[in-house]
Amino acid sequence: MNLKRVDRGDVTVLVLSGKLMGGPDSVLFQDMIKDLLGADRKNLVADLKSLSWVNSTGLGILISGYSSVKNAGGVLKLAAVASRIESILMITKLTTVFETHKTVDDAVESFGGE
Amino acid sequence: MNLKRVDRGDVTVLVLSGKLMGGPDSVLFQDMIKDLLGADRKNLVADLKSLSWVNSTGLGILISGYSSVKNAGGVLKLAAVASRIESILMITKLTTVFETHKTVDDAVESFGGE
Amino acid sequence: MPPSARETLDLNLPSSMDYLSLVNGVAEEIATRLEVDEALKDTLTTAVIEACTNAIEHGNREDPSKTVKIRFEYDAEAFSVTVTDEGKGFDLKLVDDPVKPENLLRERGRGIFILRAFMDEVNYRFDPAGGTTVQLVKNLGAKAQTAS
Amino acid sequence: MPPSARETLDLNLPSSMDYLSLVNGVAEEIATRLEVDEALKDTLTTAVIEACTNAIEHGNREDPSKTVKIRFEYDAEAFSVTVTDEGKGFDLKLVDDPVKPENLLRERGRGIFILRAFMDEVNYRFDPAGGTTVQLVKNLGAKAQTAS
Ligand SMILES: Nc1ncnc2c1ncn2[C@@H]1O[C@H](COP(=O)(O)OP(=O)(O)O)[C@@H](O)[C@H]1O
Ligand SMILES: Nc1ncnc2c1ncn2[C@@H]1O[C@H](COP(=O)(O)OP(=O)(O)O)[C@@H](O)[C@H]1O
Repeated sequence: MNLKRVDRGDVTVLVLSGKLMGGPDSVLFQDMIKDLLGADRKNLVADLKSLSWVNSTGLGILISGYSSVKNAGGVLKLAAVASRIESILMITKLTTVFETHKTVDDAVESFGGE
Repeated sequence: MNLKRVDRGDVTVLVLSGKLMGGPDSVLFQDMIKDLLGADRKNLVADLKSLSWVNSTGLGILISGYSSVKNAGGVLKLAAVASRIESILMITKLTTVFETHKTVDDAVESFGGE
Repeated sequence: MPPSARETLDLNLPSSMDYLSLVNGVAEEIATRLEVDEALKDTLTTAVIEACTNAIEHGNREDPSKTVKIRFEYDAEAFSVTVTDEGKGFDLKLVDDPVKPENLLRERGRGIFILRAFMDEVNYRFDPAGGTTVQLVKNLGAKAQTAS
Repeated sequence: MPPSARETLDLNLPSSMDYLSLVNGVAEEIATRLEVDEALKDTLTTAVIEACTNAIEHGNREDPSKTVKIRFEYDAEAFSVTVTDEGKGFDLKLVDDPVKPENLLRERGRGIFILRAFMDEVNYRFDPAGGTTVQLVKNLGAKAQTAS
């Protein structure tokens, strides 16, 4: 997985690309979340448009991020989920955990504007 | 391999992409050459810019095309050969068979203008 | 064109997560050969990866000197993959249901659930002499369905 | 990171040219794991493909019920691949030199030449009971060189 950070006002968009499947991906994602929470940035959107694939370990990484952010009083939302990943989120009922938006713009706006 | 044809004046550029490695590729390429020679188009350039890989069977396909065109009184030149393919052409001394140009434009112009 | 006769492909590899991307590539190539649609291709490769992740992580404890054996068998009618590790196995009855509300926020525990949701058959065999084998089957014929 | 201990990966597949792209993918993944540069990666994958092409085409005559066995063994020092078919073998002395001027326009006959140009060792073993094995070795250590 590749991870890029884009700040939009007080919302931070995390752009994930490639394959999310555990191992080094986990450290990368957790470190990023820790940095953001340390800088008091708690409105986060994971942009999954370019994420081609995720396995159950990858789902765990997203959940771990979700929980850290929630514990810090923030929220991690998902945006632009591809259909292959959507089907895994549905089957595992994680669609009931994550607030999900069609586009990154929608997700950013859902925090109340940039 | 994918094969696309672009006519430029009385020169035809054959754009090869993907991997050239025998089997169906051979029929595809030979059919294209046959069609072109049938339409009396004998000034040909194989554009290898997007060809990622070739094996010895793929080299055979290029040579078969070269020979057919030569027998019909024309010539098949190569253009924009990537370095990984260049090294195979060098080692097999096929650089002494094929006239090779850095760019497609150079190769087209070498026939005496469009 | 999909193979007319049933074909077998074996892949034996060291037990490191680093090999998951290679396994994914092999599964994708086979799915391409079977000419399944993109959704079914995703289903098959995801299931293969989940089974291999468990064999590498739980079965062989990421010891690269231990081997994970993967056997693919397929034709136009059905896709089967058998993954064997050298581990001690586990008790299927102790595997929790990850979609129970109290389990939803757990980071792990969704692999076998995904296998069962995505594939038509999920059979475990625990060799008393050591080693766990899971066989996954997906029907590709008229009744074949994708996960979603 | 390249593996610290020598690793072995086996791939056994049906004898169809359709599998060359899968073999190419596996060879590329291993080359990536070995962290070789792009030129050396091309060298290794091309050699693997040439050896497999011969095993599928000449050894097993594209009979998909016959198996080609590929064993990769590698560490940071050396890459070795052994390709075994079920064929009758051939006489190496009868293989022509493809770069002789009179052979330059032949469509075939460059595979073994490319293997020898690209790899440090090319060893054939003809099993009297049937079956041809070619082992290719490339040194990756300090003295390692790419083809060009
Ligand atoms: N091949 C295996 N060998 C040993 N234990 C296994 C194996 N596969 C699964 N398990 C056990 O079953 C549990 C559930 O597996 P799974 O649903 O894939 O979730 P996860 O791998 O995320 O824990 C694992 O935590 C492990 O204890
Ligand atoms: N595995 C093999 N089994 C039987 N014959 C082989 C094998 N590999 C090579 N040969 C023989 O050696 C010849 C030269 O092989 P090669 O240099 O790869 O060129 P090509 O395969 O294009 O003919 C082949 O034509 C074939 O007769």
